Amino acid sequence: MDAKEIIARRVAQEFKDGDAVNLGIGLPTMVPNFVEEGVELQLQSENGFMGIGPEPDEAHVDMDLVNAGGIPVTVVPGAAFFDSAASFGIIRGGHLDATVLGALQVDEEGNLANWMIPGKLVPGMGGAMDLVGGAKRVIVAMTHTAKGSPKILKKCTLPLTAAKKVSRIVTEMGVMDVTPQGLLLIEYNPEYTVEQIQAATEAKLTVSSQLKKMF
Amino acid sequence: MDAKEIIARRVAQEFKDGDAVNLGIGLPTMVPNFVEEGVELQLQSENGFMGIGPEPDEAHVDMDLVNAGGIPVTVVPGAAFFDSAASFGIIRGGHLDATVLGALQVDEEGNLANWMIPGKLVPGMGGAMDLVGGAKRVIVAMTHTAKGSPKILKKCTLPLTAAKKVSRIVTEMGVMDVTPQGLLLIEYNPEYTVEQIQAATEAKLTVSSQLKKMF
Amino acid sequence: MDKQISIEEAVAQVKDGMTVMIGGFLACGSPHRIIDALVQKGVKDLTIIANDTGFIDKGIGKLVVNGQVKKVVATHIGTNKETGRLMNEGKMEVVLVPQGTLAEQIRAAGAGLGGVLTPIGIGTPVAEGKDQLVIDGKTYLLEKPVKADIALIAGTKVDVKGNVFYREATQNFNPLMATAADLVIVEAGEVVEAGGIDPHLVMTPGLFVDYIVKA
Amino acid sequence: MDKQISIEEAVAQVKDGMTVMIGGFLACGSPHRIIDALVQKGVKDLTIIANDTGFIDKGIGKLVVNGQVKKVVATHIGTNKETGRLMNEGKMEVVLVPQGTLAEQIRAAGAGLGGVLTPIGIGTPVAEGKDQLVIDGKTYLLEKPVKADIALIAGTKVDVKGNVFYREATQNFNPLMATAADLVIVEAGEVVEAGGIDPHLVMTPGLFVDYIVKA
Repeated sequence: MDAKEIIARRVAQEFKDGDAVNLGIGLPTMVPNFVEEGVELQLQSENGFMGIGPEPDEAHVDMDLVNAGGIPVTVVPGAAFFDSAASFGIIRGGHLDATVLGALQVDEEGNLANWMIPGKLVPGMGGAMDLVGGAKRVIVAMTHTAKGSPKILKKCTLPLTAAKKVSRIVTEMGVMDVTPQGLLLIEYNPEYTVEQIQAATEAKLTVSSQLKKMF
Repeated sequence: MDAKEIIARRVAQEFKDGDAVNLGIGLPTMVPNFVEEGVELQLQSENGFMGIGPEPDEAHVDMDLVNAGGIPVTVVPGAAFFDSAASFGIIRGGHLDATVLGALQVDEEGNLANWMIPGKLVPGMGGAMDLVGGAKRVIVAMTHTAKGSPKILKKCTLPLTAAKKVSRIVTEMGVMDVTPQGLLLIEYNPEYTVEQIQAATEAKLTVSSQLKKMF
Repeated sequence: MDKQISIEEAVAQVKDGMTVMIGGFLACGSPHRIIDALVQKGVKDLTIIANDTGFIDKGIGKLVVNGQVKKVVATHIGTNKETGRLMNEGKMEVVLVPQGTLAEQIRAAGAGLGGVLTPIGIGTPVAEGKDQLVIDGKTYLLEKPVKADIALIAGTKVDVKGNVFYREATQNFNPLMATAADLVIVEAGEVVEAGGIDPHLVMTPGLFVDYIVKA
Repeated sequence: MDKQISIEEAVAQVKDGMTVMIGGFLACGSPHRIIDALVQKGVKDLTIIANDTGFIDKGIGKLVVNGQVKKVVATHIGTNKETGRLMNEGKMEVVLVPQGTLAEQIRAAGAGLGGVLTPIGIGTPVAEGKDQLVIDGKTYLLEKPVKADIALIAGTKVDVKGNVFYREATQNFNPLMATAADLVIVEAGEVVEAGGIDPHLVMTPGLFVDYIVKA
């Protein structure tokens, strides 16, 4: 099981039946493959619908029906189409149970940076600022480090996507909650020791008294 | 021809084909009966649609389709239904070419009062404040006096519906425009003399050099 | 995730003293069965937010007549003499709001916005005691978001996921209220399976709806 | 009141230096035929307001690649490398806006509101230089309305009155932009008679649309 699959599998456990969720581009879109039997998520596509279904086979590609990454999808029975103002009313208004996004950096205060590297890469925030600012829970799903460098920092150095909004961080090494006292390691991947996880993390990790294995 | 019909006939001349118009309850709803051949108005019902059609006969009454006065109506081909926010987006956003409303009082500055008589009658403003504030043109359509008392005043004494928004006043006696210099009488009903019209009006009327007959 | 409940379960959610939004426009598009059950149950001291107070024998008016309402926030009360009488006798508080403003205030609450900046009401009693902002040379009133403990709405057709289709003019405030309350109950003219409503015709996405009651 | 014009007449409306809104999300729901004609015509110094700048060979991106754009207001430019290059070389101004904010700014302009009070962007570069208001203890950014000289939108089905139906995810910014420009041109996948669209499926009422061009 590669890192991405570990992360997606673990994030999939965060949800209960009926949760309304927006999944960021990339790794987060793998999450629905791993939700348990009986849990049906209401997946939002911020470009304008609730009820994302599986990707279509080539014969059923419909370019009027793409997700926020521009990739053709389908909708499940009971979907709903709407415009961008309604879509972000859902997001900003706190009607999503959770959003799952990747990050360039996240820090011990729950700050998140994932939309630009000044002078280098400026793709824009798209819907990320609204999603992080508006969803009831913000789950960061990412590999623990980037080319060996920590992404979980004491303080983000890149321009923020939103301040103090991250609830939980899921990586291939473990699961960390953002608390008023900083980051709390609540689960770990038994392939790593707590010391190894801390070594890959710039922020100080407090180890939960109920620490358990991710799997 | 009674006073109301005179007024409605004259107001009907204000429009060109395709104009989007909201007609207040009462007298204004008579206007469409008098628009000339070839002029089709887009009539808004602020409770949620464009394209009001004629009243249905009894067999076709549908209580899901009522106008803002709660009276069953029909819709024309090419109508559109929407919610109250969209409806007042149209109104407040300046997308109506005109609104036609009655008034308790109107004054020489274009102020309008038509929603309450303190301590006596307080029906509420409904959509009137938005309509008067938002429409491109506000046409007051009313009888010139109330039981002999002037309704066209130097200054409204009742709480305002909106300040300085009235464009034109149409009564059974004449047609007056609100200008920076006060009220300009541009048309008169030949059944009255200009002196009689002024006598029935508290505000000073300036007589247009192009004064003409209403009919 | 079955959202269907009985009428008894529905009215049990409404407790004395709660703030309750009720959809409809002059009783068109109101949840009549729930209103009748609330009258029967006798829950009291309610604050009602609605376009109007209907009629003495129809719609929201029944709650007013039955003395169950402490306060009304509405745009128009003229069709229910009892509302005016209780207001004038000081037995019920009435706050009158321009219709477009009330629609936006409810929308703002649902969409996570801090308020509404509207030109409507400037120079009228509506502006009294409220902050005004000058933006690019034009003056706007700051109107605060309006939310409720419960929204009671009515839909023509509702699927089991809570997606709602409103027919003709029954939409009005219903879709807005569905976004702005802690708990949302829809009275359904018809309940259908997921997929039973064309996703283009869904006017309230199911994620906003907590419970469904058959009308 | 025939709103249908030729593609030549449509692009003739777009003049050098104009501010132009263009609908679509990653080229889904964009007016492709009008864009291509604008590229051919070579109109220049445009300010483009759109969700994104599409791709180098598809959608709005073609105008960027062809050097016709002076300034872009968008939420995301990552799918068109040319936008980033021109920005970094100082040859084109780019203003990045959170997606929900841009949607509300356009809606506010169309709905006659003075601005948008949003919590999104606080603590990020988006907030720099903008007014902040504290309302009931929470801080909001004041984002100004966004309007344009022309909106170029795309609809799946349009009736001769200008009523527009958007299929699936093609809605996105199109209905918002239709409310916020001095002139609105819709590129119609199909043009039908008045009454050819179910009034419940009209997502842009015809009064917003000035001209129709067949795709």
